[in-house]
Amino acid sequence: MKTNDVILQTTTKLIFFIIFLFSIHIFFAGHYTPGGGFVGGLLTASGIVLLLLAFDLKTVTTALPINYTVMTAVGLLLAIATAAGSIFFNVPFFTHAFDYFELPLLGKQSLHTAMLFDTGVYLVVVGVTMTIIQSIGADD
Amino acid sequence: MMIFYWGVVILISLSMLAFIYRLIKGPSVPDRVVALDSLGVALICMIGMISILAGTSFFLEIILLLAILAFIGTVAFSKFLEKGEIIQRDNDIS
Amino acid sequence: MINLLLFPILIPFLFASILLLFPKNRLAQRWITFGTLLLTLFVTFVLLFKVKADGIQAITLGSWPAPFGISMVSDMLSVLLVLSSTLITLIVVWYSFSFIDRDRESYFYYPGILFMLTGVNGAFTTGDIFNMFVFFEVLLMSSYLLIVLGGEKIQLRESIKYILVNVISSALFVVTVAYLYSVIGTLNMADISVKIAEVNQPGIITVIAVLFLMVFGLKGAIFPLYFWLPSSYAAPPIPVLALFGALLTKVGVYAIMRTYTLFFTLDQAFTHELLMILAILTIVAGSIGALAYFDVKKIIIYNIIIAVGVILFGASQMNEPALMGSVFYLIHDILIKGALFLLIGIIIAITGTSDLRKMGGLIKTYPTLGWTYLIAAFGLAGIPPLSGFVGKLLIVQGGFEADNLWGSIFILASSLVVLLSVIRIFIYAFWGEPVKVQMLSSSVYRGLFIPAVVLVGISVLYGVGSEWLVPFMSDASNVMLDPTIYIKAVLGGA
Amino acid sequence: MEIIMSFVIGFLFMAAVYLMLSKSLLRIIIGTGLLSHGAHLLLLTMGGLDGDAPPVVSPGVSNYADPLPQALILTAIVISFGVTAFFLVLAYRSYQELETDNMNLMRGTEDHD
Amino acid sequence: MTMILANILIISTIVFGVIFIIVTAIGLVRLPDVYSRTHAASKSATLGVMFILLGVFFHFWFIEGHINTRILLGIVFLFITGPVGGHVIGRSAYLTGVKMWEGSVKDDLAPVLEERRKKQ
Repeated sequence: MKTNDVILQTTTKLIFFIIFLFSIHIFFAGHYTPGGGFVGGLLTASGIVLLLLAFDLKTVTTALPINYTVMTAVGLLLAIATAAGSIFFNVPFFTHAFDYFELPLLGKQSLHTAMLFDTGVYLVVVGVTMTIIQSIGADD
Repeated sequence: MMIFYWGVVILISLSMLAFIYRLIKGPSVPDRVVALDSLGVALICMIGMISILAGTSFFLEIILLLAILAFIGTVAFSKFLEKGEIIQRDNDIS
Repeated sequence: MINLLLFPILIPFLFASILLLFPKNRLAQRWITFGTLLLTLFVTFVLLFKVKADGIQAITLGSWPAPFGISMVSDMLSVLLVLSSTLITLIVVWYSFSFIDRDRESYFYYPGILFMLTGVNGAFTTGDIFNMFVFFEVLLMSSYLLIVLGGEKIQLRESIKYILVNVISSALFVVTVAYLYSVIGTLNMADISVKIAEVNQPGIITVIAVLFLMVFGLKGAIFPLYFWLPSSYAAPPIPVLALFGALLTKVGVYAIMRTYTLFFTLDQAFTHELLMILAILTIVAGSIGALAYFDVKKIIIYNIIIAVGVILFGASQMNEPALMGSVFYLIHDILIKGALFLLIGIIIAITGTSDLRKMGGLIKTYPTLGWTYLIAAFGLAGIPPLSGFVGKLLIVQGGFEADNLWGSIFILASSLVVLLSVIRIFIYAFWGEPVKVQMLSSSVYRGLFIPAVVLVGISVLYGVGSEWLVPFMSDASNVMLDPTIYIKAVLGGA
Repeated sequence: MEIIMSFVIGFLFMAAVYLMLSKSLLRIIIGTGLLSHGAHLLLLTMGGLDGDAPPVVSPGVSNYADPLPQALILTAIVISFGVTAFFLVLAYRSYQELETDNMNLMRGTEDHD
Repeated sequence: MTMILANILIISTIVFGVIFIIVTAIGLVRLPDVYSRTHAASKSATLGVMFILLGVFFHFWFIEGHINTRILLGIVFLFITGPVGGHVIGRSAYLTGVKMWEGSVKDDLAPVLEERRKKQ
């Protein structure tokens, strides 16, 4: 029986963006305060899961045409490439660099190479989680 | 002031006990889902209180996180109960 | 290049990530993997000679001071193991070109192998006990992928067992690290060694030592904890089995050797005695299994367990010849087990069965295979001058020096059992009435046979050239005998 | 506080062992999840529970908790998350393939299959 | 003076919230069937947690002196999701056939479902 999910779907459209924004916030907050790539990635993945719950797999894959395996690989590469950047400066692996920037509206902010590493972690977490969820969930 | 906050924590814990009673007893599955949802809400209140008591704002991130997880859990449970599957392949066919 | 010792870990990891991008392009997958392994092998050789020339290489990640950051330490023992595991992986990948079917190849088989090599090399190189846990998990995760790849019924069933056992042992590992951290308050292995010596090893440390023995024993298959190994290892295809048999248990054995020679050196009367008894029981249990089965895979798998016992017996003696013999035997076992599994794989591919009673007469159709197998079998049993001989001799000598007469006699007796069990394969499979076999096409046969022969040849060279290898081995055993060398290299001149 | 934590950990381990000894594969997976939770909690407790504030150095906070156990737990949680997810996928596949999740029916040796 | 006013504001909002939480607890224990319990859980629990979070927000604003926008976002989030959660549970309970309390007076969904079943 086809059911009417209007209430859930309308809320989801709104909620998804709140979750996504919050995950981005958590991701950027992760350097000095709790948060980081793993939590941010999990939150983004849970946002996508909410989409999958409210709509269906077909709609979501048309809206977000992402190959999650490739996403995982890109994340791994980004993470290892950032960490391996230290090799070229002949300092121990994982040594990170940082600098301060004046950004409009936000004032003085610091930017670290560790953030690039975290971006890799974020992509890996989203990719792996969604791969697993799709392979379990989308099976008849 | 501290005594007041501790009193609030105790009251919330007591209500959590009531939710747990409903979670264990709750004759039907939706009853248990309702109790779980309310448990999540009570946990959020608890974290607010504890972050006041500990005097730190680091725990406040968890509030939104728990709210998100509780909502997704509720939706997933009820969708499973209603349709027998959590993620549908195609909404129009079934 | 202070990061040189990380290259054997980083190179496979980097290229494995790249390979994830195009799983369907089988040719690119093959050759990129092969090239990666060659590069890794080359880097490891460079590292080997650097360690030989300059002593232990150590680095602390992220420019932290030594006991606080994660240390990576490459001493002679670990670099030799990294070298042999890379070599084995290279040859197994070469063998896989002709053995592994199309579906597996295009479903992350090669990235799985490279990730596993990352984990194995990392576990050999790390100098931080929690980081060792992380690398263990890396190699276990990729081994889960490899063991289940293909999805046959028996694989699914056995991999559930395998994963369950390993999950439990990982949880135990975390528990052990927790106890260690609460008592010692540090995770750096060199620092742990210093601190344990300071507190003079009270009872709780001995408890932790036994817990470590349980954790690594589950992975390395020592006596009461080997129960999961034979049936689980029999499930995946032969190249995966060769990798598992040659490498995974050895990681557990390496971890036992490392912890028991670096941390728990003060209460040897209990811990090392226990290790010795368990090692002998392991040998006995493995011998029984090796003689009991008619399944070629099972026979060789039980020989893994025997070898684990022999190595650990050497490690438990804590004197120079025995430790040196352990290192010799460890590397010998990695090489020869890989070679035997590859040869067994050819036999199974030819006859189509792994049951000895259904084979026979292969010597008429495949004579070179038969004689190569015989050399490998003699090498496994330790017939001089082949590779097992020196290691076993030194272990037995160490046993006599430490007045463990009976243990040494068991080792010698186990050689006979090993010889008997592998010769049984030779007799059943190669002699006797010829059974009708399907002829492999000659290109496939060559693709399978040449890697195996290369590996057997390397193991023969390893045995014949052991005189030349003695300086390397004695470096390795010196570090184990005298932890202060290791500590000094990691923590600086203190 | 350590006493309470010890009881909680013991209870978690107890429940985990009970679940892992049952026949259903799903229960076994839940058991392994509980086991790793217990191990993580033990790691936290063994690091020492002193310190009221979170392990973040910020101005005016001197009594913060030891950050190392928390970092270790995060790593361990990530790993156990991955393993559990993989295990669940495997259980699902084997349920499809073998058409049972009862471990007794999955048993078998090389002799009879 | 402002301190006292701030404290009064904080305490009153938190007390308000706790009262609603306790009402939820009583409702969940005492109410007869799942549909009436979802009223307690979705409406009063949401209101309660919103008030408590508002109190926490005021506390951090007035006492500690920084505006924490995550709490406001959390309040908005709970305001949206709480009722939706209740709705979803109630619907799934109805469709899985959980019985209503015998004292219920009105069931508007039954004739609709009946009509739809006839159509198919």
